Amino acid sequence: MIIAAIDSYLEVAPLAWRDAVVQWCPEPTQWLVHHLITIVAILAVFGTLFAFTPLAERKLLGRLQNRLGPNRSGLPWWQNGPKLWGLTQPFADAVKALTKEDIVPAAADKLLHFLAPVLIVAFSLLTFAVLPFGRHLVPVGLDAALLYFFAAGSATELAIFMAGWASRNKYSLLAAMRALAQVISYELPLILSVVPIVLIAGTLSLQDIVLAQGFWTFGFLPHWFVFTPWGFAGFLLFLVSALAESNRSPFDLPEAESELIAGHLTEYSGFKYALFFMAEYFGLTALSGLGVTLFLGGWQAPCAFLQFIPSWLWFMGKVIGMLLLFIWIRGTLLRLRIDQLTRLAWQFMVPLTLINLGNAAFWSLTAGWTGPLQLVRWGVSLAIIVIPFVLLGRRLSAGRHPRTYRYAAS
Amino acid sequence: MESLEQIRDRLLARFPGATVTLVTNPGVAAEHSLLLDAAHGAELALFLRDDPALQLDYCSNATGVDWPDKEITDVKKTTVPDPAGGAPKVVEEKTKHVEPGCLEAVYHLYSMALRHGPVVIRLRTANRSDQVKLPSLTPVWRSCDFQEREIYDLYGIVFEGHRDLRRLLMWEEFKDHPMRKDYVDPDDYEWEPTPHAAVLERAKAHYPVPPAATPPEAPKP
Amino acid sequence: MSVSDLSSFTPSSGPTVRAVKDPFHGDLLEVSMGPQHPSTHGVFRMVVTLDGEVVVKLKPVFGYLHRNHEKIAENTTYLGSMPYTDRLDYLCSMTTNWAYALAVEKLAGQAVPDRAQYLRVILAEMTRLVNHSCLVGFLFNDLGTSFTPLLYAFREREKILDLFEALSGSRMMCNFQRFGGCRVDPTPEWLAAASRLVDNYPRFLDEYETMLTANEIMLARTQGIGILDAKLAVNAGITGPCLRASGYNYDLRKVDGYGFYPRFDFKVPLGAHGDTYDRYMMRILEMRESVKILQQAFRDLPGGPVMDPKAKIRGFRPKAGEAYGRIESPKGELGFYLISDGTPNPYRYRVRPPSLINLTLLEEMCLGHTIADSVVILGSVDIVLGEVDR
Amino acid sequence: MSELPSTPLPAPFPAAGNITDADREELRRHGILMTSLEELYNWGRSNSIWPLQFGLACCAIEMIAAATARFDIARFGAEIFRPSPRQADLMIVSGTVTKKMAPQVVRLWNQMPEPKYCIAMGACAISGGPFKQGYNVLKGVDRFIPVDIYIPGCPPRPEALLHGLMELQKQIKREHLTGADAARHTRPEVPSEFPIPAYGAHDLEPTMNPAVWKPAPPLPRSGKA
Amino acid sequence: MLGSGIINGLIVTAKNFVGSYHDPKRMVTVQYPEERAKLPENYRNFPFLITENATDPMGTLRCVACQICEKECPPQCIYIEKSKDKKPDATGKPQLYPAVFAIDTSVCMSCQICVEVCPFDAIKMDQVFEVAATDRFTGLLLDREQLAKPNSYFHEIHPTDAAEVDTRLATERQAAEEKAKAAAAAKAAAAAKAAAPKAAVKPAAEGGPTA
Repeated sequence: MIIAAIDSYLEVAPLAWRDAVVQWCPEPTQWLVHHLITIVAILAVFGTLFAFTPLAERKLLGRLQNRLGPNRSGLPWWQNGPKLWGLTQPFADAVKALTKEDIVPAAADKLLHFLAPVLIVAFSLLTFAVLPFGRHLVPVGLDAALLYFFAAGSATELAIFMAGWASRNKYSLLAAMRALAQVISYELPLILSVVPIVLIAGTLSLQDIVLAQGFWTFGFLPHWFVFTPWGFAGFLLFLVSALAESNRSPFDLPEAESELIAGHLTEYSGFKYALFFMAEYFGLTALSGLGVTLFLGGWQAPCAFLQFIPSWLWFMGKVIGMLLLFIWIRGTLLRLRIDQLTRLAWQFMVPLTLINLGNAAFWSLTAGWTGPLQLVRWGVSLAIIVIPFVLLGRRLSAGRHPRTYRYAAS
Repeated sequence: MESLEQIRDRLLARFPGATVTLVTNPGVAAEHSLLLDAAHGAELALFLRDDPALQLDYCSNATGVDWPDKEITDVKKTTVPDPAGGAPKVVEEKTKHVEPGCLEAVYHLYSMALRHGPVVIRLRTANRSDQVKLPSLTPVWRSCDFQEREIYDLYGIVFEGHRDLRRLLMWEEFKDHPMRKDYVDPDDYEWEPTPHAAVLERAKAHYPVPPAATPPEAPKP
Repeated sequence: MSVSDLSSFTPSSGPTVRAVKDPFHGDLLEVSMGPQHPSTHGVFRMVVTLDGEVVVKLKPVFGYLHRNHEKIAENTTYLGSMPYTDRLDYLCSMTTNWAYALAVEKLAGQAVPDRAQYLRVILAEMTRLVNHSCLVGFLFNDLGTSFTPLLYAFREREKILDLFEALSGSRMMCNFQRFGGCRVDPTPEWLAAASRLVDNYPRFLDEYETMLTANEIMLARTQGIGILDAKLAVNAGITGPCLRASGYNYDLRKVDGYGFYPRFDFKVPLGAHGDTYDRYMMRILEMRESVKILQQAFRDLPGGPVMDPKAKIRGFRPKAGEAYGRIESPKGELGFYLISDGTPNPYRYRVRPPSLINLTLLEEMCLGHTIADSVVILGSVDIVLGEVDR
Repeated sequence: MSELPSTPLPAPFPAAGNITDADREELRRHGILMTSLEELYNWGRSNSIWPLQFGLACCAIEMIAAATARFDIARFGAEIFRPSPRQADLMIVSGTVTKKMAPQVVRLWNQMPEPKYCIAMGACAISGGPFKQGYNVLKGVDRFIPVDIYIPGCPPRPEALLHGLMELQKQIKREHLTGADAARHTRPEVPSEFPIPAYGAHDLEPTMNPAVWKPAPPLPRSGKA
Repeated sequence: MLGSGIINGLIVTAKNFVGSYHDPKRMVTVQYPEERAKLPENYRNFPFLITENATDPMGTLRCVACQICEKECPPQCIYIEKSKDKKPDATGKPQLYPAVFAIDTSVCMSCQICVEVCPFDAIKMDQVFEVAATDRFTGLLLDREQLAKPNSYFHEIHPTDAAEVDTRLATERQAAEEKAKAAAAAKAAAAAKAAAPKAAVKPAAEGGPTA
């Protein structure tokens, strides 16, 4: 009983705190304070998450590579104090970035060069407005939240193009062109991969989509969309598209360190560079949040009896899990080439997402099948997606396979 | 593989106008070489590459060697009969002459197909100053491409028929040919902490003039 | 391969370049990659002309690490050049040492004891392991991994370097070979540790291959990219794994049989396509053969001195003459051409650098591929700038 | 032996120690706020030294080795090797600087934003090292750009590079933002960009930058033949 | 199937990640400067000079200023000036000593050739590598006083080599002493004979190892 009380309090705690502050303010400013607190809260939470994601990335990559990663930063003002496992590393980086000289190349387009990092952060932050962080925590409860998310999210690529164009650097220009090709190619599979969700859930509101996943079979098998054949396929397709949209390895072509120095970032120094860095991780976090919302049950607990843990903790946990998955992929994979990247999008991802849409339609039509028919439903649905996957995959990798070699004895 | 003498004879038979000389190597390795004349160098090389018995399809190494002008003292001994009827006298007459130096391009050829080699061929320029042209063997063996550019850069041999004869290692504005024996490197010496021999001599020019009075620490035991 | 089709081949005709201004395609973009670029393996520079992302012209520019090795060696004694050879190909100092020692021994007619010959094979093959695993790591870096394969390769490299350090005193600059043998005799503990390491090496290779050889992106990025024709390769003097990846069987360990290589049972892997993937696989397969050679060498290592007692360290003056000694270094044929005039310093000292000559066909290999592929092709050729520019 | 003149050199390899109490007192005199700011600032910069991904020769391999698992320069927060000079704080000159390369090195240094530091790693970068007498070898990178830490060795072990990095961290932690001994980057009159030498017919022109290069005072020696 | 290679790769890196927590083979970082890997005995960095007696380092340098290392040093980083007088060395023989002995560690390439050519075992390779300095000349140009290190230090860093050298030197010393004794005896005998004073002209102890 007490647990339930604490739980229900924790669930609404952020809202309650906000309301307490808002009530304390004079009446005419209440709406403003209400929104400001929301914005500040989002910035604070995800800002902190942003601070630690690169650290986690550096540590995790270190572990993948059999080393430790940053662990010696310690504290300022306490020279020989504890090293704190390097947890203060992001703050050292921030101090350094803030105090670094800002160089604008003489030949650069000064205005665009300045605007690009500002815009990219702004656009990537806008997407957070519609994500349902918890049962009661939805900053803006738009009905067409999904559309808004994609509209705001794809604007970041424009900022990348601005950065590449404004820098007047050949590498930056190449990167800008790559970024455009990449975003145009992957916008389509990204959106198509989430259309099945809209089809099944029957809504564009993210909160309603989460609510549609809030059931459990026997109390511990969650009805998340990822646990259906079409949902799983959709999740994988979404994951690949999200990697491409956020320019992460193996699709980090605009940055392509080994080819284009630092791509569109080549001419950015100091805090402007940090802003790009920030935007990359904000974008990644937002896409993880969307993936979690759409496929992994959002803020829903995986088992019914785990619901006592506040929903926003579940959401954050799942987002962090997704981020770690992205980092793991980055630590393993190599980069595609630009033509292969676009070919993958148009010849593989788009057909598969379309087929998956049909698959979802089938799933939705056969919602009434029960008993042994349920098995048929699963089998057919699996076949609908696996067979095209194998066939398209074969076509995509035609003629490329590990080889055997001959030896000369002399 | 045939001996170098046989190859020479075959070359001479095939190209009657050419001169091919056998240069013996006195060392332990006894890798003798063939000196080809510059005028026929390219044809001779092509023959060496395409001859079915030789098939020297692979030019492993191409390099330059600088042979500076040498002052040679000849000692000429003449026996002068003593007019007085005594024992004939040996008169030594010393004459000095300058043996003109040359720049030399050396190629080490192997056959990958028949797995034999090396056949060493050499080409010499007429002198070291103005007549430094040699035929390029890059059209015969592509592997000479960068190596001939390097020889041009470091020794100053001009290879005629090379498709892209630019300096390879030094910058374009550079004027000298630093691998020549008489090259003097630029004077960027200063006070050297641990100099000796030639370096000390070069560095000394940059030492401050020692004060006339004995410095307090100068006298070394 | 017949010779007649070689003579019809005209290497002087350069690659075709779309130089005309084509209103349909717009202008060409000239990009100077290097000398400071993450993927040029040092201070190599390529002036690349791009049509979109496609390379239509590529001019390599050398000399940014030209540190006058040959000139310095002509002013130094024969022994004094030995530590400089470490710095030629600084990833594999043991083989460069050996190549130089081999050339001087040929020049001076110096014999080498059996144990030293075996030791040289052991160290050269361990160097091959180091070089190839590092190369593969760097290649994957060029392909866009976040250093992970490189760091796995360097993890293994450290183990071998520990052995080199315990034997010769330095991790990279071993300065180990002498004219007439080796400087230090390894202890039994060292040999046991080395043998253990070699026995465990295939496990690392297996893990490495599981991780990347069958990776779909890897296959897509390397197969059919940078194809090198065998005939052209022979004419251009390409040697080592690059040549063998094109299917031409020419390995100096077999051809010249220098050292004690004829005593070992090993095979030479050959590619069929001559593309980047074949060049990568040649390295992996050669490492597996190297492990076999090493196991035989540890088994058969004879006793005795490691240095010819008649060999001279100081006051070494070979008879006047010249010699060209060459070995199969991990990068290709590494040769030393020495002319002695009987003085303590060589009259002419020349290094035949495999890295430089293997770059002869870089432009041909890169044309028509994208800029992303050209860095990978460069990576698969395996160059070390210390040797390219000397 | 006592009659031999004592050497003008200080103790071997003077180690740059931690902040001493005297230093702290000095800091206090600047005022506690300034000191705190200074310490925060110095802490941030010293723990986030991103080197330029820039290898010249043999030492570059040991520099890479310092970033690998055994030595792990990441522990110091310095594993982010930035390929673009715009984002780098530290230039590790790792290897022989040839005369052909020198203009590029100076250009890269000019492209780096302040505050920037330079480590000359290895004999060649310090003085030309074993290749000192070569016609195309610059006798030390400090003829054109200011060097903060010299790490001798040929090549230095990766641990030696880590040691050099720690020395640099200590040096950064001792810097002041104001006062007579303020750090180089805080003083506008101190140049941050240097003239780039041009390729000449025989040598670089000029062969050194007198604003940067201070040749050593010759030691009293008898000067043998 | 498409993707299997990628998944295999992910499994390998995951194995390494998990292994980094429990398997020392997959967590190879040595946390310098707190932890240090043991340097092998053969490790060499810069040369140092051996003195016999730590209390009088300049008086007991083994170096006799023969300048062989200076000549053989490939990068020419050694500078020696001979003394004008002679001092008795360990065997009591009068020898020259280096009045100036400088090594420029900013040029030294750690090749060990000076050690190999030294006939007196006077120069050996040190193992100190933490030598970063802020000044190129005052920090990196080492003179006699900075280079001299006692024989006990040599034993500490290269025990095998040092033991060998000590045995060899001991035998040489013994041989020299015996020779000196024999010579002295001969001299005494000669003096006793009081004839042919020229026999004593040749100093007996000059047959030691020279270049």
